Amino acid sequence: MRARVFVTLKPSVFDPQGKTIQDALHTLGYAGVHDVRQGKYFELDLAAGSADAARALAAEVADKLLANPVIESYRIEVE
Amino acid sequence: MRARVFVTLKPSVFDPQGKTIQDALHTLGYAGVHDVRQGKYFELDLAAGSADAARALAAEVADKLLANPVIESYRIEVE
Amino acid sequence: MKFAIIVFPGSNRDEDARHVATHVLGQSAELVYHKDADLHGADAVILPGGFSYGDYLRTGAIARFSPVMGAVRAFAERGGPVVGICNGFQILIEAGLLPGALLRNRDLKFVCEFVHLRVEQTDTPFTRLAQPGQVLRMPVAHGEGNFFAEPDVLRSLEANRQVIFRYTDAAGRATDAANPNGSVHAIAGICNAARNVVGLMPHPEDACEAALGSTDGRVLFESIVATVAAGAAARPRPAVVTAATPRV
Amino acid sequence: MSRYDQATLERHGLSPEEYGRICEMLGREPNLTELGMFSVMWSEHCSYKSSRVHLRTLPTGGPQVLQGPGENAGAIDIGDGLAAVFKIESHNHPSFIEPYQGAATGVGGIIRDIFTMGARPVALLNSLRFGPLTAPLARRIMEGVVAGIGGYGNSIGIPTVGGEIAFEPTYAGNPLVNVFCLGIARHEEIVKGIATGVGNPVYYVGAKTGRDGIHGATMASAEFDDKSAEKRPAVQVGDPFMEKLLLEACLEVMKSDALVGIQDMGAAGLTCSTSEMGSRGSAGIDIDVSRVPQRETGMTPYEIMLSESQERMLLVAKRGREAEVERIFEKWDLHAERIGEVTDDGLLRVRDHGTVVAEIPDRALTDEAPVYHRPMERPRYLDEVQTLDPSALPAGPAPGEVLLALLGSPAIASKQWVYRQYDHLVRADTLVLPGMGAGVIRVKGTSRALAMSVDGNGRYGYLDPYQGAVLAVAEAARNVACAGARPLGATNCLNFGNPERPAIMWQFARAVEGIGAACRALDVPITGGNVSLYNETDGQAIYPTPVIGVVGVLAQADRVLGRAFRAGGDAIVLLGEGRGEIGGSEYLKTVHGLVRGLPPALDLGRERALQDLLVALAADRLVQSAHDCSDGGLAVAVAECAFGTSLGAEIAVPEVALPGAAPALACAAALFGESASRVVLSVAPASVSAVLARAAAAGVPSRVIGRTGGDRLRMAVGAETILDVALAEAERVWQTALDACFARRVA
Ligand SMILES: Nc1ncnc2c1ncn2[C@@H]1O[C@H](COP(=O)(O)OP(=O)(O)O)[C@@H](O)[C@H]1O
Ligand SMILES: [Mg+2]
Repeated sequence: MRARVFVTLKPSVFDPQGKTIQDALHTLGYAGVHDVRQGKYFELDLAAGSADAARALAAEVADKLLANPVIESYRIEVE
Repeated sequence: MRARVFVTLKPSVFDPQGKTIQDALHTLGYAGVHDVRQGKYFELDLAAGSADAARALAAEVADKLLANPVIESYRIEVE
Repeated sequence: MKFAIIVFPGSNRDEDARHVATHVLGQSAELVYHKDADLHGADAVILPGGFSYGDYLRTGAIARFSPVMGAVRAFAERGGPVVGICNGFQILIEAGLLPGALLRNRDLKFVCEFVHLRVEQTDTPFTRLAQPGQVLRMPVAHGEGNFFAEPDVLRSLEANRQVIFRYTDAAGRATDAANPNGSVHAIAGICNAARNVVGLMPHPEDACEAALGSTDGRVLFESIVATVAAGAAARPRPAVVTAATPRV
Repeated sequence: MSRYDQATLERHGLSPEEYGRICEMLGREPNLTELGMFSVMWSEHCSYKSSRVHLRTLPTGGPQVLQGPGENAGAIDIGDGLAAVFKIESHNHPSFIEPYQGAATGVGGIIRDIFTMGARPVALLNSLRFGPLTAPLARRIMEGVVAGIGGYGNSIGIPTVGGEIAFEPTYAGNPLVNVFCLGIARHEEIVKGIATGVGNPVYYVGAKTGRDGIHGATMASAEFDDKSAEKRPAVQVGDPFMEKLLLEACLEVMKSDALVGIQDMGAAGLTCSTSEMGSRGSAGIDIDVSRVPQRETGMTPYEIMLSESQERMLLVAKRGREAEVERIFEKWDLHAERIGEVTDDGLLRVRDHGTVVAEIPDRALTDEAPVYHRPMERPRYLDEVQTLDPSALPAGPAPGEVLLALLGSPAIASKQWVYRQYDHLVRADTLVLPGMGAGVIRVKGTSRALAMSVDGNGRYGYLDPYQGAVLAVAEAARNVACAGARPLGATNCLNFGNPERPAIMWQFARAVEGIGAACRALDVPITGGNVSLYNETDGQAIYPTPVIGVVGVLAQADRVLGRAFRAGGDAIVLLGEGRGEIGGSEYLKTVHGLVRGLPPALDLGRERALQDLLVALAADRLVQSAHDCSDGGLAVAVAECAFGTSLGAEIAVPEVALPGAAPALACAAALFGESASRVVLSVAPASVSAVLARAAAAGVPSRVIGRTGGDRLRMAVGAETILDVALAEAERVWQTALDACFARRVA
């Protein structure tokens, strides 16, 4: 099964990459892009019997490794 | 409106980061994680009148700045 | 005395640290491979700079699971002096031995240059021979050294005098221009609540010989030697309870 | 009648004649896998078919040479039983297609070439050429290339201690990315890329093989055109972490004495490494591609043999020592896969699950690849561009303005924006920081230091390919000598256009002649290098750009010299003579918008005397600093010596004769002309007479032209002070110019 994990910086954490992209977009004339936040995206190919099992495994892996809870939060989607 | 852009390496392009994470997970005992691919994830806050307009703007921005078309492809979701 | 210098896959300033420990300080040092679960009787531990696991995912994120980290943690809990330099600092943070996080540099670029640091606290095994307020010149070389902590964590770090080094100009003023990476409060290095675990982004090990442009890093390594000689490292220290809850 | 149509052969870059030769060598028609293998090995990139006859003329010998061209890298003796192993390589085309990854994998490739030889890589340099930074594309390429070089070198922990960058419109659609790596080994530790010993196991280790880079080698040998977009999937992603593991594991295996030979898989991948190792050892190699670790499913033998996946090594171990070798790789989390063995039949035999799918004499792919004597013709443009009539030039702006304009031109401006992104200090050996002259590292465990420099000037090459090459060798060696090091050996990267055009081939041949003459005269034999041809966009070739890397040794590391002034009140001494040569100069380009004239003259005998003198003066501690005059001439050189020191300078130089020119132009020529073989020294007052006497004895012109100190740069030609600017202002212009180019984008 496939799980997707989206890791984003918590809102309180400064995001230098998002900020730089936003500035660059404004320079390029995209004033309509109000805010940009950059995160990480993982596609996991999992051995799991059910969507729930896949979600649980992905969450465990995200807690353990993929996200740093001090600065990041994550969201999981299972296909 | 909010658009999400997922940027991933094209399937044929080697993803050393995903590979290294996968190896680490195996070492940690997660044999059930068969494959990991890492990508980038952007949340854009856009001024757009419709979902279609938001999608078009996000695509333009992705083409221009967020994705490197030589090695990456992207997907957009509009909320 | 004997230093243990931990070699993770991707460590690259391990030899620099060993060179200082042995050739500059005349002490003994052993490179301890990360798969080793034992510190071989070392008196102090250095987690060196580099790109452990390529710094893929997040700096230090994978290295913290190495077998040797159990021994490092136990050594730290016994009060042994542990210092993480650059990638070593990042690993200590990911391992929860130090609070906060290290984000990408403000301008998103790797930065290698000489900077100035002000020594804020001298009651750590790494700074005991330095003068309070002393300004040291040494290089930084990193892409992710932008120290961040949530406001409450930051407050407790300051309140408990856990900020050990700040980026300043040569005159000791913490200006924006003197901050190479955007670190909050110009923080260049911190210690844990028990004060025996120190992490910093700059590289004192590359600033210990006149031929390399600065000898200011020596005082930090000499402090460790003095600490060990004083037997302080062996004595358990009272744990200080703080608001900073390190990640485990 | 061939089993392949014209289009298939063309796609493989093979001419009908070449195909005929292949059939002759095999005694049959090749199958498709074999055709692919010939295609990559006979590509210009791998076979050097156009350049070989010329490269043969280069001086490659000398008592200091431990390994000349032909191996993965050259080696010279640096004393104390140690060798410096070094080479330069280009990654131009990949860096245009994907700047970050192209440059990063270029660095990865050259590092592998060095540790393949048993040497620990300890320093990197790079030589870069881009279009003018006024164009967004040029900025994007440069930003990506610099980040890519840093991204790879920083991660693996090898300091990038120097390099050079120039900007010309000719490189806008074809940037040059030449990377140099140097390693150190004990003499007896040098390992070769050789396969011997029937039955010895052949191992594959490193990253898994994917479809990336297939046809990469042929791509590098084809001109760019609008269709190059279609080849884009050929981009490879570098994995410096994998390479760091490979580096440590390979060096450990080499120490074990269980190894026969080793080679990296670069261009032409498995095909190149197997056939080259076999032919060097006069042996055969028998491998089974089904045992090659694969990243993708369904790969054909053709794809596996041609893949250019990065971070892979091929090695031959001693039979019976397999377990030892495998254990070392396991320690570093690498898995060494046994894919075949050495045979005695001189054949490269490729199997797939046991079935033979290709069988080619390995020499047919390597030594017996075609060699061409391509037609040559002196290009017609030369007559036109070599003429320069000074009397037709306007006087130009005031010298003070000229100096500031030159200091603010990206070619001359501080490169800190670049090298700040490179870890130039890791390993704790860097004695001279980037931007201060040659890169200098100490050799731990000895009293020695190594100095190295890469140089080349495309404008000079364009105006006179022979002279451009001579000047490049001389400048690289002079930079090394300015650090106080004796130049001992050289490597070269030859960046040219399409060799099938006689004018380009003529440029190439002349440049090689120039390199040969200069290397002979300066006693810096060529120990290796790289040729990059087909550097063209839409039929327009780049300036002929030979880039030379020179390596030298300082017996006493503590005698090393930098370019910066050290004390106020020191004498400024000029070695060599200014003749007001402005042909091809930065002055002529920046101020008058011209790339014309003849490059500066150079007397190789005098150049040699100058360099010998520099080494002796440094060894005897007679000078405080040394800096050669190059882009921007004497005025820029003096300004650069002052930067970072808070010490100004006051100099006066003689007038030069520039027939027909306005007097103001002649003055400018005296300050900004680029006459070769000149060095600016600062000398403590007590040593001045000794320095002048030593110079006189060596036959090197010398004179005190001024003194250090004050807060201005003041320059006189003849009796008249014609330039007087505040040091702080000059330094600000120089220091901020490059940052400003890149700030423009976001601001
Ligand atoms: N310009 C040159 N001058 C001298 N030797 C050269 C030159 N170009 C290439 N060589 C030599 O030819 C051999 C093959 O070079 P190359 O194909 O670049 O090696 P590889 O691809 O294995 O790194 C090397 O030994 C190299 O040093
Ligand atoms: Mg090679």
